Amino acid sequence: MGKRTVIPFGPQHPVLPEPIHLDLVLEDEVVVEAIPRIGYIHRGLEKLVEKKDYQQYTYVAERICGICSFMHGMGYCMAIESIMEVKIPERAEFLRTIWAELSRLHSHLLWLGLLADAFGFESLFMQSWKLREQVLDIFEETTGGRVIFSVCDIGGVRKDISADTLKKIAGIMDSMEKELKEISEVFINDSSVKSRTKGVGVLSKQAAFDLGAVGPMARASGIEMDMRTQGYAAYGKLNFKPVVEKKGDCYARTSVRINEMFQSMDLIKQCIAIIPEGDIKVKVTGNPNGEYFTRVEQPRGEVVYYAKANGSKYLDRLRVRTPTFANVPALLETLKGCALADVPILILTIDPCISCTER
Amino acid sequence: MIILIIIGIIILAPLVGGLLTGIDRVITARMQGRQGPPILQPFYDVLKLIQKESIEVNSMHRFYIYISLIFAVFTTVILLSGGDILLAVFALTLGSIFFVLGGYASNSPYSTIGSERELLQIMAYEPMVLLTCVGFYYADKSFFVKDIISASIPSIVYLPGVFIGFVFILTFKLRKSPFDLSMSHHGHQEIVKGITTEYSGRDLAVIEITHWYEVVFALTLVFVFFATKSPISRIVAVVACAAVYFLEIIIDNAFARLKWQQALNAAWIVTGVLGTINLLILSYFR
Amino acid sequence: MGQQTIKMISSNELLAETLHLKNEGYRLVAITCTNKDGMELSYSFDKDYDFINLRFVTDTEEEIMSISIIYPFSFLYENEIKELFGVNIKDISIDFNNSLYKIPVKTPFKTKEGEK
Amino acid sequence: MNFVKKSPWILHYDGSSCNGCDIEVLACLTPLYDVERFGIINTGNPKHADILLITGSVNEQNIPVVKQLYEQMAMPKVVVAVGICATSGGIFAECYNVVGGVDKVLPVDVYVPGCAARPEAIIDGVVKALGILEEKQKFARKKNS
Amino acid sequence: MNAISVLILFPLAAALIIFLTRNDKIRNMIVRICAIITAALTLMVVGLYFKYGISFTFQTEEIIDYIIALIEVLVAIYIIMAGIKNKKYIVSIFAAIQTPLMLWFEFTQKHGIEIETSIIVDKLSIIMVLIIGVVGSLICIYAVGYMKWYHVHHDNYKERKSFFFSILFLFLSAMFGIVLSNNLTWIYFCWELTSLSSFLLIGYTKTKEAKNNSFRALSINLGGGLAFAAAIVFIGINFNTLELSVLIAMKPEAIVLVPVFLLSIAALTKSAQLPFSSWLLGAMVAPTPSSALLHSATMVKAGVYLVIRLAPLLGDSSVGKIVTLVGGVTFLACSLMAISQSDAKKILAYSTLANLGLIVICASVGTQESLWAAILLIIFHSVSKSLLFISVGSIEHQIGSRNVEDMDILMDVSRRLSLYMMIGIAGMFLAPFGMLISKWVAMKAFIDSDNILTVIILAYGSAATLFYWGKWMGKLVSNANAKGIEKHTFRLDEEVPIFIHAVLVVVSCFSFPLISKYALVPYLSELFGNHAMIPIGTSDVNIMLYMLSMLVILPVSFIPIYKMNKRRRVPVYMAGENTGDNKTFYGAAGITRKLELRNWYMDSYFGVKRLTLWSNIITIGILCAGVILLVGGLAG
Amino acid sequence: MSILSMTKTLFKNLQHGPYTVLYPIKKKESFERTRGRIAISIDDCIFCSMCQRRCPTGAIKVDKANSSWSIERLQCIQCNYCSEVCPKKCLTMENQYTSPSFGNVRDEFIKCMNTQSLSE
Repeated sequence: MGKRTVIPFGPQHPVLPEPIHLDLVLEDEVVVEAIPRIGYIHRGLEKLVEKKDYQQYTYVAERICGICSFMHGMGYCMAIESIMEVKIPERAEFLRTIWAELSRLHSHLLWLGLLADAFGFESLFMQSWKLREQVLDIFEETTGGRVIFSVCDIGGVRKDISADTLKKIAGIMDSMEKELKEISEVFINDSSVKSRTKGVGVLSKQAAFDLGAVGPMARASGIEMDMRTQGYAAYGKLNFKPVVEKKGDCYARTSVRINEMFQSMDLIKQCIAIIPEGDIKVKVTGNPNGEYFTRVEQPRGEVVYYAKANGSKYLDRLRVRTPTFANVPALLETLKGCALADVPILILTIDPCISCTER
Repeated sequence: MIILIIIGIIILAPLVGGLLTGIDRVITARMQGRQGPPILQPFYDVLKLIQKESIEVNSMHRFYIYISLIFAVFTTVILLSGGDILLAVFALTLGSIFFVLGGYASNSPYSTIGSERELLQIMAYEPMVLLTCVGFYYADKSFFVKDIISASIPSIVYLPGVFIGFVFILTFKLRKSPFDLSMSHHGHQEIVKGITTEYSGRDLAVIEITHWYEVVFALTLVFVFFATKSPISRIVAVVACAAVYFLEIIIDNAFARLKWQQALNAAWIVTGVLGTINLLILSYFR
Repeated sequence: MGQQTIKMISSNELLAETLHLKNEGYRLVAITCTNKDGMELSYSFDKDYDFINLRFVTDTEEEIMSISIIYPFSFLYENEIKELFGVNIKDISIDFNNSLYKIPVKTPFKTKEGEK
Repeated sequence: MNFVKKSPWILHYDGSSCNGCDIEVLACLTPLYDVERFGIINTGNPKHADILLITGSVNEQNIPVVKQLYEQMAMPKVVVAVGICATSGGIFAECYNVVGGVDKVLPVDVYVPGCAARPEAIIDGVVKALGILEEKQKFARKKNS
Repeated sequence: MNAISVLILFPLAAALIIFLTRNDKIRNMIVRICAIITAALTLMVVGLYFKYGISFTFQTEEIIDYIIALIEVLVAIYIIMAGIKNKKYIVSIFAAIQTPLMLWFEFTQKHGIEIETSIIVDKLSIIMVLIIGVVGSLICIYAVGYMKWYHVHHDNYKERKSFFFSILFLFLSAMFGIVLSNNLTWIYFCWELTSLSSFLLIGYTKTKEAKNNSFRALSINLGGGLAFAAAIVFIGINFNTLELSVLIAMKPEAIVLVPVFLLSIAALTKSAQLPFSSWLLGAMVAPTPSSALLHSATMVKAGVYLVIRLAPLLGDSSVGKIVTLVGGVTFLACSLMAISQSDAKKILAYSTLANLGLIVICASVGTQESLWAAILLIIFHSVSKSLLFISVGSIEHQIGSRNVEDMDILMDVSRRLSLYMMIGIAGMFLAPFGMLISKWVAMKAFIDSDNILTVIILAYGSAATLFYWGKWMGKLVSNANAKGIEKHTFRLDEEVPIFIHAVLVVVSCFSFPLISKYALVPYLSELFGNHAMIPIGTSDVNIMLYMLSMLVILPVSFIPIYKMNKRRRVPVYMAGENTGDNKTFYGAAGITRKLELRNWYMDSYFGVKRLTLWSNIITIGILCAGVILLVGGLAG
Repeated sequence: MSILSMTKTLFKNLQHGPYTVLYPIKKKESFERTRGRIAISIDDCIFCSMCQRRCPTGAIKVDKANSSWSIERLQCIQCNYCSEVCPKKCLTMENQYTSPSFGNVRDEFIKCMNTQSLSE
């Protein structure tokens, strides 16, 4: 008889916000083998392009994932706009950037909270989510939704942000920066937190590349890869550099995300400073015909939208390669040899979005 | 008379324990910037659990936690009626072992892992608990609580190191972060709810009440460190208990949960350093 | 936005081309299948934002070699395409045997709305 | 006294939701909404829970999971469907892998609409569920006596 | 005195008869009867001599000495031959040194040494006789049932049952000899006989492993024997006596400490203390009854018995400190190492080592309280441990494995066996049971004698003890269902001894105040010349008896509750993926997977290899320090 | 090494008091744009069915014959698309969200009569 424990982990499990299943093979508490099973959230929404027209599909795309809802909407709209060769107004580009960065901010704060929760630091979780509520308030004020914004549209955005509100947002960013510093101090310096993240789930630069990791996962391993540098939306007019760390462990990933939050705040302030006046939307008529790959940097990493249209109002094919899908192999790699107590941290460390992954 | 006292202890101890837990929850909530539940919430929880249906996974697993409760009560009675500390500790260990067996008996994955971790925790804190008893004996020449608290000098004067070590392992006993590996009071843990995963209704209420007794047990030991025969010291001791409890709440809220390796290392090293040095010095000057 | 090159190949060149790209230091970004006049498979690669697609058209009969020997993590994409489109991909390093998503409908993307 | 109302414990399961409602359910726990005021604890364990909160629609894979979780809860218990997907399937109702709302497999007691459901709505829903919980408790007692 | 000669000689005769009986059925009957008679004899001797004890010497002592010398020579020749045949020359060398040494002493130096009392029956030896007689005969009966299926399961071993049984009885006789003799040469002779029988029983299966292990056991024990022989020669030449009681009555001067140290070495080897412990672990290849009898309940106790006898000389002396330290290291290291084991017999072996270590500490500290604890430990340990061993033997029969991990189905296979097993384990470490009472007193004794280091060792060791017993118990209570396990009959021959053992474990706990009052306190009072006190207060004893009664009554009182309160039964929580039978779940790729729950072993912390290496180095260091101290003492 | 680095924040919170909005007692004020639920000023409606066609979830039913407009509250995803495409701008998004219910809610509005809601 071996000394190996075999247990199911998920789909319903308190540390998992989303259903995913792992067969964990343990020795004492060391994970020897972790075999995943997904499909609990698979809806088959790519197939919906045949039932919803390309305008309606914007709303479906937004609901691929409730966390980076805006990014999905934007990615989809950009793909269609590229096919239809629509040039959207500059103000819309900036507004999109602001919302996108706010989304990143909220997503990373959410992630920080969940990470804190994963290692049993409840008060830190509460602090992160308390901070996040401020971002959600901005969302609600500017778009009307806390989670799903429904502001991105093919041809621009549906709602404008007034100058007063923009100023207010800049103010909130300043005050948030202070509060974020306070909690990031704990994430970066507290020794009990460090003992749970340092050296956990190390992914070397080579491994990250070989496993096709994207986003903060890759950046924490020293791969400088950030789609925003390609200058879509208003990013070309902004001044920033991708955040890169070398160690490739959970600690590095935490610090990448924390620094990205500060970066996002900075980007938002830059946007507010130079946002031009003007229209927010151009009218889009006709049906798309052609194909295009859009690549957008989501909070979780690079997302690829592939749209193929045939001139009718229904698309031929929409394909979403989400960042979590690309990061799953890296996760499985890091799970091997970790401790059971690290499993939730490692699952979280890729910032999984299973509903994106399975669509 | 003795019987009346014993009955009094049996009834009052969980009330105090429950109230403390309630206060704990409120303070914790406030520290996190939340409103928090009513102070009597733990009692509501337990009463609700008693009213609910109890389901079981097999016929045996509930047996152990009832025994565990009985021994927790037993321990508290021994301690509060001035009995032998060492015997109380042994009885409590017996209770804990039965609790662990309850986890194993369900043969469910997370309970079993919880039991394993609980055993590890017991192994981690047991040396310090024993050394605390030894310390009392060194300081006051007796294992009996009634003798220790009627000494003229409080034991804390002789046992500062042991006291710190004891407060350290109290975190295990009170199931506070960073040492709440086996069963966290917070909802989200990789082993679900550890040993208690399979218990529901009345059985879960029993586990909660057992915990209340344990809280009282733990704080009584803190009390014993400070109490002497003068009444003022008794008040000081109660204040010290409150302070220690508050400290534990802060620690709970300011630490990530550690892994078993770290917990075991920390507990054994603290025991080895603080407990041993304190006792060595004490035995040298004796 | 960077370049978007689409390079048409034939299905039996796939492994050689992929290996070539791998040696050049490209990373596999995605494998996409589109059901239009047969199954159109696009393998997307990226190196420093340089985006290359290998594309060929096949049907559900033809056996396609898995590229999981070159890019091990391609098993997820390939399993998905196999399950949803019914493309016959063989020798996937971790083969879920059409139970990645465990869907009640068999190969839902194989038929198109209205063509049923 | 009926104490079920005073300490409802929740089991949250994510059917196949987009995460929108999930994070709103979690947001209920955080300082701004703090449902622990009502004695609500997110247990994550069916055996301890009184209320099953389901977000997202059900599909072939998670139907047995949902059923099992429901079975493993102790009486009295209620099911609250949170969000449009859980109540009707929502925008994904036409997808091939979506069976529909949760009421296709479990007796849903309270429906919380919204896409995503707002924390306030979720609190309202849980409070409504408490009433049902109390009813069920009374009913069970009557049956026993 | 006749009763005593009968007690020693009867098992010898029984061994001879059994060896010559070839028919299985008849032999089994004879074994049972002889065992019962042995037990009866034991009780009789205890009854006769309990109150006052006696000491006497035989008239025919010289003849006995010659017979002994003759047998010794024969044994030595046998061992030398066996050593040469199997290329284990170290054994031959040891035998070739010590026997001529003893013969030389016997025939040249011994004249003029008068032995006043060669047999002493006091409270301590009565307790030992009781343990040997009762536990030993029960194990002999058990062996009848055990050996029946042993050869059915292991048909590749040659059947030598008559040999096996006769060695068991031979051994009993030798053990009686050790604890009753006062004459050191006699003790030495019996000592060597036990080593020999241990060697023969370990090698019973004649496999390569068994052979190697048996020779290792023999060589280490002969090494100890050599020390013993040297001690005898030293005593005989220097003090002109061969009586143990005379030696003990001396003052702990440097010159006296030399033989004491040598005897302690002999005791440590017999009790398998580190660094001499490897033989006991190897001995686990022997059939379980012999492990129960020799390697836990009795033979290894001979070592600690000797230490207890020597206690007045150890006390504060340097040798005492050395022995305490060795015992302490053994206790701690073996308790920790037991955590990393999964083979039930290995766990029992490590636990035996640890507990022997504890007894050695208690005995060598040498205060009244600690000796009280040491003797109680011997009693409780013998009963509980042999219960555990024979239960494991039967479990192996029932479920076909003695791995602890496989015992999770035991509840299903045999509820009774698992109950016995639980009683045994509880007896080893839980609160109101014997071992813990003794540990408690030991602790108190260490504090009172200012041995703060041993207190700390005890604290850590007990914690580790808790862990491995706890997880084993956990496996026993877990309700995994045993489908497809072929159930075997639980023979009466096996069950009766197990049952009596279990009863003994509980009864001995209830009656320890009596044991203390009537045996220990008088013995210790006499030994220390003052009035000894029972170290535990009456109120505490009462509370403990309450606890014990609760543990007995509570399970019984639960039965009606179970009958009345029926509940809805649901499957265990498996994150929603249970297939419904509590054994399997839907795993990845839709495959049904078996749930497996295993204990922790924490090899990186408690791995045997590393710990053994370090603790061996430390103990060898301690012993070397002892030698240096002694030499220094002699010089100064 | 830094331990207890969270303490500062904890005490700050303790001193500040709870941040909680005591929801059922006190309400958090909603923003002007908050999307709660769709309302119709039925008198302006011309029953063009534009909203029904564009609604991504098919929650809206328009019956020209009976001049009724109805919405399944449990299907509406508050995307605001209907009110954007409405040629008469008679659909508006209210701030107040639909409250939870025990069953399916279908709000039906019939022209010429006052607003009336039926629950099935």
